[in-house]
Amino acid sequence: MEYIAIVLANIVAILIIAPIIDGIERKIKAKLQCRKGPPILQTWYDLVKLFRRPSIVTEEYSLAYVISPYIIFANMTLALALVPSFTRISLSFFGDIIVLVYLIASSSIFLAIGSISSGNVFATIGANREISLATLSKLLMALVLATFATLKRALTLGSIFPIIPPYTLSAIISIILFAIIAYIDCYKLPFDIPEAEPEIIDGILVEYSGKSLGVLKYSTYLKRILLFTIIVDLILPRNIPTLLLPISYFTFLLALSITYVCVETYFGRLRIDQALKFMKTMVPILLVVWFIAYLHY
Amino acid sequence: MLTSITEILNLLKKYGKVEKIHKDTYVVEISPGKVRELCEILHWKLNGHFSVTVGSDERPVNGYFGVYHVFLLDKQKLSVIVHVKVNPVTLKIPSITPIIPGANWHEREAHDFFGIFFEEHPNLERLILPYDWPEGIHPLRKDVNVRELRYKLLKKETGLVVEKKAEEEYIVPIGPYHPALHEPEYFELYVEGEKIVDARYKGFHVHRGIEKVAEERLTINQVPFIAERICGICGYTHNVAYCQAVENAARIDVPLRAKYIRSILLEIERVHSHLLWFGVLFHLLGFDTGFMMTWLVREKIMDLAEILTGNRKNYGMNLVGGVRRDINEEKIKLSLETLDYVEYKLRKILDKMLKLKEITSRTKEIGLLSREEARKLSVVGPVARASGISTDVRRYHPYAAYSELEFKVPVYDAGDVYSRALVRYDEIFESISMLKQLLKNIPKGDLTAENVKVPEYRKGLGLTEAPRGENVHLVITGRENKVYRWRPRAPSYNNVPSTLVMLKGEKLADAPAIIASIDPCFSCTDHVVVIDVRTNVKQVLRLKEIARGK
Amino acid sequence: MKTPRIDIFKEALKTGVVTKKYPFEPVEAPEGFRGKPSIDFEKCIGCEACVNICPPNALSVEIDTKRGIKRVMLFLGRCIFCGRCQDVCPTEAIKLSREFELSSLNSKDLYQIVELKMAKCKICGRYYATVRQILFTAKNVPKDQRPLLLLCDECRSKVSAKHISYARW
Amino acid sequence: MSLKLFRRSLWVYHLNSGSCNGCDIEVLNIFTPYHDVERLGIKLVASPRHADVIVFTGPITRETLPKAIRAFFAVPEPKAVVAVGSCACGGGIWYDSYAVIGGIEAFYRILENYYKIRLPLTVYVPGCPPKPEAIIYGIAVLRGVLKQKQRKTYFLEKEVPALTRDFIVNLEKYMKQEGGINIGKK
Repeated sequence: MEYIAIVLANIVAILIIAPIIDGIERKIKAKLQCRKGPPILQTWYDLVKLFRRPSIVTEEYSLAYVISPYIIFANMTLALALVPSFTRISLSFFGDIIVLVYLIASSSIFLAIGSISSGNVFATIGANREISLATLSKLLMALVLATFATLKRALTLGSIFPIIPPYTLSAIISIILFAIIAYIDCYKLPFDIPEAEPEIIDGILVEYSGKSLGVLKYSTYLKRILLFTIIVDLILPRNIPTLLLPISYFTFLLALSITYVCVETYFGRLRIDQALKFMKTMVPILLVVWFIAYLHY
Repeated sequence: MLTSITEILNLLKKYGKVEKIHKDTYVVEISPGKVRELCEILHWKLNGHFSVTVGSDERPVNGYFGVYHVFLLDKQKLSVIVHVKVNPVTLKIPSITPIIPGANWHEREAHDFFGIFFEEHPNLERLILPYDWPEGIHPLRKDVNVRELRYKLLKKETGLVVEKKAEEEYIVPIGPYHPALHEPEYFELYVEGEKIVDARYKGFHVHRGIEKVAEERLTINQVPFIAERICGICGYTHNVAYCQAVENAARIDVPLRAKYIRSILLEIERVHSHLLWFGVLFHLLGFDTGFMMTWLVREKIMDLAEILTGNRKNYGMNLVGGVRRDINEEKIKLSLETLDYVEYKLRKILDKMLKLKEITSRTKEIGLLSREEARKLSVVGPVARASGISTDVRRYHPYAAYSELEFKVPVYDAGDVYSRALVRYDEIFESISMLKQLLKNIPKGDLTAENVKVPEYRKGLGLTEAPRGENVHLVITGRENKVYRWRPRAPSYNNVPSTLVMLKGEKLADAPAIIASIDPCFSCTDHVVVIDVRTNVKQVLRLKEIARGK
Repeated sequence: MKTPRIDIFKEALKTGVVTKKYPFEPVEAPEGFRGKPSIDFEKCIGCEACVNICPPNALSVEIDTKRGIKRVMLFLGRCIFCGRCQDVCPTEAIKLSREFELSSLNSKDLYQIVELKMAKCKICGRYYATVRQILFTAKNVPKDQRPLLLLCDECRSKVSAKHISYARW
Repeated sequence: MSLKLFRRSLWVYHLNSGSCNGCDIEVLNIFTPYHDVERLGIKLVASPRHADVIVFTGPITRETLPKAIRAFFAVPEPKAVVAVGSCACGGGIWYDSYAVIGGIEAFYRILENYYKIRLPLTVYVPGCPPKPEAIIYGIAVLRGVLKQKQRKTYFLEKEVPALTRDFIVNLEKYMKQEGGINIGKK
C-alpha cells in the first residue's frame, strides 16, 4: 500500500512541477531575448484557462480525434510511474524498459492519428512530419536504451539506473547521445518541425481547442519531464540520503531544462529533410556504441 | 544601340507626337497599332524597364479612354510614357503582355476598372474586384456612382458565398490568414509530399478602392493622407511620390530644406522597414531570438520617427509644395545619436545572425529568380538587385535631395533568398550613412513653396525608391482642386508575380521564407483588385460549415 | 560555426532586459505627438473649416433646422490623427493633445459633440450661421458694415445687388 | 464574465481584415522586447481555435468579409474582440469606399442580420496606428485592469446674446461689459 502511495505522490508532484518547469524555461528564454518574460506560473494559468474553455469539434471528427489527447496523457503519466523521480521507488517489473519505449512511441502515433482525423490540411502535414520524425527518433531512443540494457545486462529500469559509475567510454557517449535524442524528442528548436508555427500554423495542434488542447499541451510538458527524468536517473547516484534525493533530483531537472533552453534560444528551425539527415547520421554512431558496450561484457 | 537622349527623342518622334510634361519625362501619343513595336524597343532594345500601365477614363475631356504605359530608362535617366487613345465604343487595344509578361496584372487591372479589352492578352480575367462584384460595372469610370452601388452591395447576402476549392490535387492553402504573412493573402500550393509542384495566387484581399475615394471625395491636399495609408510600413514614400507627381505637374519648386526633410524621413522609413523584414525572416526560419533582437533595435528608429514627426508610422509630414514640420537642432543631435547606436548594434548582431548555419542553409540557393526571369516580369527594388539588375530610382531618377548624396547601390547576382537579405543588409548601412550626410548638411530655408496653384488636366509622374523597390504615381490633375486620375503603383505589384516562379520545385517548409523574401506588401498592391476565374464557382455554405473555420 | 552564436548570446546579455513597465507605470508621449484631438467648447464657433479639411470626414456637421442648432461631431473612431484640423482652426478650438489612451468599450464614447445655436436671417428668417461665427466675423469687419452680417448669403447678395443701403432696413 | 477567465492568460488571434499594415506591425510590436506583453500572459496564436480574443485590424474589405466571418466563428465562446486602429473602429479614411464594409460595427450588423448571435465584448482602440502602449492599454481595459478614460463629451450652447443691430455694431462695448463672451479668443 505504502509503495503505491509513494508512486502516486511522486506522480502528483511531477504533475504539479511540469508546467512550472515550462514556466521557468519561458522566463529564461525571455531574459535571453532581452525581455522580461511571463511569470513562472504562467503555464499553469494558461492550462487552467484552457481546461475551463470548451473544445470545439470539427464536423468530420472521429473518435480518435476526441480521445487521443487523453490517451497520450494517460500514456505519459504511466511512463512517469515507471521511472524513479523524487524518490528511489517506482513501478518496476521485468521488461519495463520495453514498456517505456512503447508508451513514448505510441503517444506520438496517437497524436498523429488524432490530428489526421481532424481533417485539416495543416494538421495532416504536421502529422506527416510528426510520424517521419517520431519513427526515426524512437528508433534512436530504442537503440540507446538497448545500449544501456547491454551495459548493465538488465531489462529492468531499476537496475539499469544509474548508468555511471562505472565511467566507461560507451556509457558516457551513450548518455550524451541520449541527451541529444531527448533534445530532439522534446521538439526543441531546431527540431520543432511538426508544430512549426510560421510554416504550418501549429501543425498537429491546429484543430484542437479548449480542454483537449490543454490536455495535449500538458502531455507535452510531461513528456519533457519524463525525458529529463531519464537523463537525471542515468547520472544521479541513488545511494544518497533519502531526504537529499528530491532536492538533488529537482536541481538536476532545473539545470537540464536551463541548459536546453539556452541552447534552444540561439537556434533556428531546420527543414524536415535536414533534420532527418542529421538523425540518420546518428544511427551508425549508436550501433557502434552498442557494439562497444557489448564488447565490455 | 541608342544611348543619347536626343537620339531617343528622335526615335520617339517617328512614332507619334512627343510632349515634354516635366523634367526628363516625355509623353508619346501613338496609335494603337504601333504600341507593341514601341514597347518592345523601350523594354528590350533600349534596356529600359516597364513600370506601370494606367487606364484612364477621359471621355469628359477628350472623348476617349486612355492607356498609359510607363517605361523608365535608367541609363539615360529618362521616363517615357506611351499614351494610347482607346476608342470608347470598341474599347480594344493590343496587349503588350505577349512581349512583356510583367504587364499581365496591369492590363487585367485596366480591364477590371475600365472595361478596356487588351487583344491577345493570354488571360484577361478579373483580377482585383471583390468576389461578389457585379459583371459589367467598372468602378473607376467617371459615370459610375459607386456610393449608390455600395449600399446595394451591402444589402446582398454578403459573407455567405464562399468559393469552392478544387479537390483533385493535394492543395496547401497559404492564407488568407497565415501567421507568416500577417496580411490576408491566398497562395495555393500544389504539393507532392513536401515538394511544391505548382503555385497559384489569389490576392487583392486588401483592395480598398483608394483611387475612387481619392478622385471622388478628396481634394488635392487631402490625397497625401490617403496615399500614406496605402501601406503602413512604407506609407511615407507613397506620400512623397504623390506630392512629387502633383508638384511636377504643377511645376512647383519645393524648397531645398523641405527636400532634405523628405529624404531624411524616407531613409528612416527604409531602415525601419528593412529591420522589420529581417525580423520577419528570422521568425519564419524559427529563429525567434533574431526577431526579438532586430525589433529591439528597430524600436529606437520608431521612437526617433515619433519624435521627428509626431507619429510612429504615418508621418503625415507632406503637403503639396513642401513639408509641415521642421526639424530643429536638438532633434538633429538626437537623431545622430540614435543612428550611431543603431549602427553599432546592427554591426554587432545582424551579420552574425546571417552567418548562422540554419539561416544560411535555408536561404542559400532557395527561391531562385534568374536575371532573365526578373527582366521578363519587370521586378523592381531589392528583388531585382539580388538578381543582378542594377536599378535604383534614387540613383537613376534622382528626387528629393538624393542628387546631393554619396551612396552605393548594392547588387548581387545569385538571385536567391540569401542575396535578397544581403542587398537589404547593405542598404541599411547605406541608408544610415545617407542619413548622417543629410542631417549634417541640412540647409536653412522655407518649408513650403509659395503660391501653390495646381492647373487643370496636367500630367505628372512621381517616382520614389520605396524600401521594396520603385514606386510610381501618375497623376492627372482635375478641376476644383481635385485629382482627375491618380494611379499609385507599389513595388510589390511588380514583385509578387515573381514568387510563383520562385516557389516551383521548392520545399513546402521554405515557402513562407520565399514569399517573404520579396518583402511583399500586399496592402500596397491591393489598392486595386483581382480574382481568379475559379471564384465563379460559388457555393452557399451553411452556418455550421462556415463555423468550421477551415 | 559556433562563434556567431556565442557573439549574439554575449550581445543579448550585454543589452539586458529592456522591457518597459507600461500598464503599471505611466508613459508620456514625446512632445509634438499627434494624439487625441479635442474640441474646446468655449472656443468653437462652428465655422466648418475643420470639417472641410478633414481627410477621413471624422469631423462632420449637421444642421437641425427645427431647433436652430448646428451640431459639430468629432468621431475618434474614424480620425487618422493627421492634425489638419488644428492647422486650419481660426480660434484654436481644436487641438491635438499628447493623450493616446483612447480605448473604450463602447463606440459611443468616441464621440465629441458640440451644439451651437444659430442665428436667423433678418430678412428670410432662415437659420444660416452660428451666433458665435457671426460675432467672430464681426470683430474683423468695420462697424458700418457689420449689420450685413445679420443676413444669410443669398439675402445679402440680393441686398447688395439692389443697392439698398444697409442702413435702411 | 469572460473577463475573469482571461485575467491571467489571454491568447490572441490576429486577423488583418484589409488593414494597411500599420496596425499589424504595431500589434506585432507589443510582443517585442520593449513592450513584451508575454509578461501579462498575452500570447499570439496562429490558429483561431486556440484563441480567446480576435484582434481586427483594418476596415474589413468585401474580399476578407467571408474569411473574417469564418475566423470569427472558429474562436470558441466566450470570446472578446479588439478593434485596433481607426479603420477597424469606424472605417477610417475608407469608410465610404465601395470595397470596404466599414469597421467592426458594420461587421456586427451583418452578423446580427444573418446569424443572430450575441455580440462579444468589444474594445475599440482608435489611433492611426495606435501606439503599442495604446494597444496594451486597450487590452488592460478589456480585462478590467485599468479604467476607461475616454468618455463621450457633449456640449450644448445654452445662452446666446440676442443679435440686434445695436449689439453687433457696438460689439466691443458689450463684450467689455459682460466680460463673458469669449468668442474667438486667441
